[in-house]
Amino acid sequence: MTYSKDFLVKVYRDLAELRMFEEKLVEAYAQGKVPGHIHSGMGEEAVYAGTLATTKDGDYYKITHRPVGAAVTLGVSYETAFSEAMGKSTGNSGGRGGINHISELSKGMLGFSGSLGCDAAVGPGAALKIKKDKTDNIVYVYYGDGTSSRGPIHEAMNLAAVWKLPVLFICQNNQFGISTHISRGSSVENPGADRAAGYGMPSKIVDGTDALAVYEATKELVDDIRKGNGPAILEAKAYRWRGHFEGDQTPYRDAKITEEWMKKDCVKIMEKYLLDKKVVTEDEIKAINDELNDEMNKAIEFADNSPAITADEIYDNIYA
Amino acid sequence: MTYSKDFLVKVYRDLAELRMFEEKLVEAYAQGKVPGHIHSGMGEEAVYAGTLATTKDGDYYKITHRPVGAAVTLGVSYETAFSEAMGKSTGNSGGRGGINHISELSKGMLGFSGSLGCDAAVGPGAALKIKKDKTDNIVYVYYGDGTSSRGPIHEAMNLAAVWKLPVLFICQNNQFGISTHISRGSSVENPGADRAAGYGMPSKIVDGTDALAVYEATKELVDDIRKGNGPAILEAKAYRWRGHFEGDQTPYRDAKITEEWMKKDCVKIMEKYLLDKKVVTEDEIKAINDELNDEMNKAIEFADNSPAITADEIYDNIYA
Amino acid sequence: MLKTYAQAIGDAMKEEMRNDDNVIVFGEDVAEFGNIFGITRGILEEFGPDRIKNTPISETAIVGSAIGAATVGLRPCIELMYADFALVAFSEIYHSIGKWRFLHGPEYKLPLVIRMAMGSSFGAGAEHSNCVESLFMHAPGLTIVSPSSAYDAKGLLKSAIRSDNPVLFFEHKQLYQTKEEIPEEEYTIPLGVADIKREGTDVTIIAVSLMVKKALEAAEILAEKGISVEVIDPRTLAPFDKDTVFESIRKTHRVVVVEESHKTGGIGAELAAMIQEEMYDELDGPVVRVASLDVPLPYNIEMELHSIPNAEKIVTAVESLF
Amino acid sequence: MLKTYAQAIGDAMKEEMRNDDNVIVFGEDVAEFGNIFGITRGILEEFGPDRIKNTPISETAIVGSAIGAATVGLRPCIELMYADFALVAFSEIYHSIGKWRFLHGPEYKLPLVIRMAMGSSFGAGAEHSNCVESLFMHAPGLTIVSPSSAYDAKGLLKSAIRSDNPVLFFEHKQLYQTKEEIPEEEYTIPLGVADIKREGTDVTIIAVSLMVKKALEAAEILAEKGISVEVIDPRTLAPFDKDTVFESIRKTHRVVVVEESHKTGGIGAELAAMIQEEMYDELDGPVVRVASLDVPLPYNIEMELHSIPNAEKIVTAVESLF
Ligand SMILES: Cc1ncc(C[n+]2csc(CCOP(=O)(O)OP(=O)(O)O)c2C)c(N)n1
Ligand SMILES: Cc1ncc(C[n+]2csc(CCOP(=O)(O)OP(=O)(O)O)c2C)c(N)n1
Ligand SMILES: [Mg+2]
Ligand SMILES: [Mg+2]
Repeated sequence: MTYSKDFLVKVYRDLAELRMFEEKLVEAYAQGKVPGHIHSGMGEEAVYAGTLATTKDGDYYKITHRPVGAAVTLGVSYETAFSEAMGKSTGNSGGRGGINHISELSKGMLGFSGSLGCDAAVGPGAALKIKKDKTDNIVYVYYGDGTSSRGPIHEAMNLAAVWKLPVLFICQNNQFGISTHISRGSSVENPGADRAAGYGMPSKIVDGTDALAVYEATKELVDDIRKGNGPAILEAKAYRWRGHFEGDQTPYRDAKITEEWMKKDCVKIMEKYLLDKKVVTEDEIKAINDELNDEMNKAIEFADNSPAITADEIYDNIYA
Repeated sequence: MTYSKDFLVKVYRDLAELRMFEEKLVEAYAQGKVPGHIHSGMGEEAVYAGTLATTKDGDYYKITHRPVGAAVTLGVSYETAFSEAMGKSTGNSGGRGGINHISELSKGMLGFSGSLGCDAAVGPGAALKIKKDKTDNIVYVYYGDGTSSRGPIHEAMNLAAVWKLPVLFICQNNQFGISTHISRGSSVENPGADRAAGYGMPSKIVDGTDALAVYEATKELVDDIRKGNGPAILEAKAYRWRGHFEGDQTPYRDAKITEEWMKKDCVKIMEKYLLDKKVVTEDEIKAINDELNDEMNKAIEFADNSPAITADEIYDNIYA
Repeated sequence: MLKTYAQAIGDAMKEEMRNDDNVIVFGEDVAEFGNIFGITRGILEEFGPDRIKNTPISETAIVGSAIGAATVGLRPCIELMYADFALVAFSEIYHSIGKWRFLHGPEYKLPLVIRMAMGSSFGAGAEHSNCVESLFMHAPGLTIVSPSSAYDAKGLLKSAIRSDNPVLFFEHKQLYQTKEEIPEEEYTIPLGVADIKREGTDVTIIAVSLMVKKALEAAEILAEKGISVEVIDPRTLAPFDKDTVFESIRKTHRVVVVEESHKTGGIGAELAAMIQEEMYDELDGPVVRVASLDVPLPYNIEMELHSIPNAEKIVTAVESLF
Repeated sequence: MLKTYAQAIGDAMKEEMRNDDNVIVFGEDVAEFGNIFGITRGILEEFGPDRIKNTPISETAIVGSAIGAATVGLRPCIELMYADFALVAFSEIYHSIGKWRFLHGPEYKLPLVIRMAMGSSFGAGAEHSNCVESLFMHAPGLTIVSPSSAYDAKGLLKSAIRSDNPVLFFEHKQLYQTKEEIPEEEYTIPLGVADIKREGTDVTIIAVSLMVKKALEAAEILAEKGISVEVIDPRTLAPFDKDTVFESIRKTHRVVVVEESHKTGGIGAELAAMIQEEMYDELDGPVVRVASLDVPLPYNIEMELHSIPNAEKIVTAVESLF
């Protein structure tokens, strides 16, 4: 495929932005600014950058706990995202929901659930609205390799397929559900793609460290879905670089394998591609990253200086 | 395959017994002797008669609400079964559980759940005991075509496959879940077999009105499971002759198709086979049926004359 | 017009579907079959297959997709058949629905209704007879409606469908065929407002769903014995109309709560605890609970009837307060 | 020896696994990783992969297979990680486990334990912090244990594993690292027996799990103010030890219930309702509840702390009774 410079730079920027967001989050967490647990998605950014290069206005998204930075790829402001992660009133839910609920409806985000898989059918549900409106929009539903074993995933896929809904299920196969390797969590090698036939859906498996490969595979499936041909599954293989949560020393896996995977750095791969093909210069790369760095630092400062909600306000968003 | 007379007569007897049990149940229900709802399994008897011809001592079973008479095929006495169906103290749970819980542990029955699918993993659980004991026993887990869409079915199958447990899942595809044809309840034509590959399991589809065909297909899968090769799925296609429950006038389906299916009467098919091959005489057939009829009538009378438990006794079987 | 509770519910759905084409219906066997109790009959014919759909047997997907649909502006009025099956989608209802707005921010609202048929019905057994409202009362964010009559059911369901908040709507199987006069003209009943089903001065009975009928029977018997009973139907269990109840207690000083769920941890647990905590000085005795026994509901019909409340048990409970 | 609550639980499992080779352990991340809190560390090494297994992320299958295993004579001691996730297997626990024996007859028993980590833990948020014991108290047939100390946790878990009845075992995350002297020699604590954690004469505080610690703090403060507090830890919520509680009430005539779940429909709802119903004449005031606010637990830590009970709130509640 041939790409425009704009397109390639946008994909690169999305990758760099997501990586940086994840880095800043880890840093803020280490500084004690972020409560609870975070789940770093470093190493898996291309799954989002690649798939989300296929979207159009009016599409909907159901993301996951890893990487939550995907919210900024979808357009949530850094201020909002970091504020929510830091539990501040300036976050999208005012710090009520927190790190796993950085979500903005105006950006097409449907929200997500801390009980894995319980939100899988939210995608098919939103797709009913698309069907009613007779647009060619679609819903992107992300889920992990580990989560593929949960019942609601099965129910959501079957429902989407029976009703021929415009939904793309994206299995982010980072090979682990906490400490459990996918070979012990799933009965098949490809917990996304190998199940597609069982719902009469098409599927593709793609290298989740190569954003353009992800884009191309997604595009094929998405074009088909937009035509009204019903749901599909994309499985993207990547690797979780860090522990499941910060502090996890990953005693359950071979550090050498992790090192190998870290060489397949999706941001670097894209950077190299852009430089090799002379799409951008080193300076341009640096400018992009500097700008991101600046803006994110400002956003973190903003979040840091934002207040928490007050005791009375915790009742505010329960009933509409 | 060649069969001994004993074997063939046993399969025939199981079919005739199950059919008659279901007939008597419908009759007793019409007479107001059975509370709640019953789900007649007429037309589907060969699925049980055929699969259960492959069992050996020490195997376990998780049956379904249709036909509950499968409990007698597994050895529960007519007295116990009818008593439970009629809510009497002489039933297995003393009429506490009722029609959908006719179950005897000493016959290998694991019990079942009125919330469809919630009992699917009970089979894999029992299989852990078989593994511990290192026998070549297996667990038979039955479920309906409609139930195939429930999440716990997915979780149970994946677990059984990951742990390579000796479980045969039997999808009783009678083409309907209440009023919903399988084409609207499932995204694939064969909701049992078409999903097997998604768990790395072998599978077979068989005509569920032909007891010997069911037996042969089951036997192949079961032999493999007993060798330690892990779980499998058998899908048997039959048709629900009567309404979902008594009183259901089946406005949602074409009576002509029902008539066609009723010509494929699994009991008559087996009877004809036995007579054509001269395995038995008409007199022998009659003798078998007369004996069944006699015994069941006596059992119903016994149940009829049995008392209900008393108010104090309802607390008895809550805690061990 | 005289209508059954079942018809009143069906009518409410149809009227709201005419009012607003964002209202859609899905669930198991709701389309051609018109639901296993006949409630949704006629909807398919009038509104077509885009507005009412049979689902697979997939309760988590039914509830989950209602969340998604409601998030983006549809108004799903879904059904889970038996209320017992709400438990297979418990996390979706308890964690997701109840907390969706709180967790994601005020842009998010969930205008959805989950209809369920509950209660004992002569041998349906321990997994098809449960009254589970109390389990959901513990969840912040839910509106819980449990109507006791055809008139109320219609007016409350219409309000539920119009509500921008998620509503659990519990229908009692034994009420489906009960009839009541329903006005020709449109009406709604506000959520969160209790109704005094009978006025009285000596004791307040708070009764829910079918138990309102039993309480009214008991009130008749007690009237003959010279005890004047006020029967209050909360209609909405969450949010709960304390005002109406407290006003009654200020008059009667005695309270009995009647419900069909198990006694331990039931509706009466919360109401008794709350009332004695907030109205202690007004009470002349304990808040007494009449509820189902703490046993799985037995299949045998005699034992089933023995396990659930009836007028006689209510009379005894009331008399214990004098 | 001084042991943490976490170690005490791990020790109980290991001892029982040594005692009886039918005891098996499975759940998410319990094997190599030793569970996300380190509780099951060392079990894989000692007992091997046939006795302890990681499962897929499949809570209904975890619970469902425990039912099957227990039915045929194994004694599974399984885990669901966060107690919040019990809600995704709610039907399996509530309908199936609680009713299995009742429904199928006395041949059937379910010697199984479900371990879960519950409670607030500094920003874990609304879906990883819930205390959900009260939801299960409504279910007939379950035994519910919620220990407040390392010593109790060990003795109770050993009894739970030996019990022929299904037990839900709730562990509080904030207690995991608390230490207590644990005897070298084997001991068990019977299920269904409350423990008086502090004797007193003026008021009875019934406190559950971590709230026992908060209640003891409050008792100290109140002692200085001249109020003598008796703190009772029920340890087992079902079956509930009424005797110990009632005896205390006969002495103090005042009761406060402290729990971490939401107030509405929580543990205190049942206990307050039951106590005022059965001990009305002994009470000098209402049974007062101290519980978490009826809001999804906020992520922001200040707001989280604001939402749950602490010693100060308990002191205020007790003082309201004088
Ligand atoms: C229903 C449920 N069970 C368990 C968990 C705990 N949990 C949180 S993340 C996680 C692993 C998920 O694995 P995967 O889906 O592969 O996503 P990843 O974390 O690898 O991105 C688990 C088990 C949960 N949140 N919800
Ligand atoms: C979780 C759950 N949802 C719905 C029901 C109601 N229900 C009872 S039988 C049935 C149809 C089941 O279809 P299938 O699995 O094909 O079995 P069949 O009745 O055809 O034998 C349904 C929906 C139930 N019992 N449990
Ligand atoms: Mg993963
Ligand atoms: Mg069927």
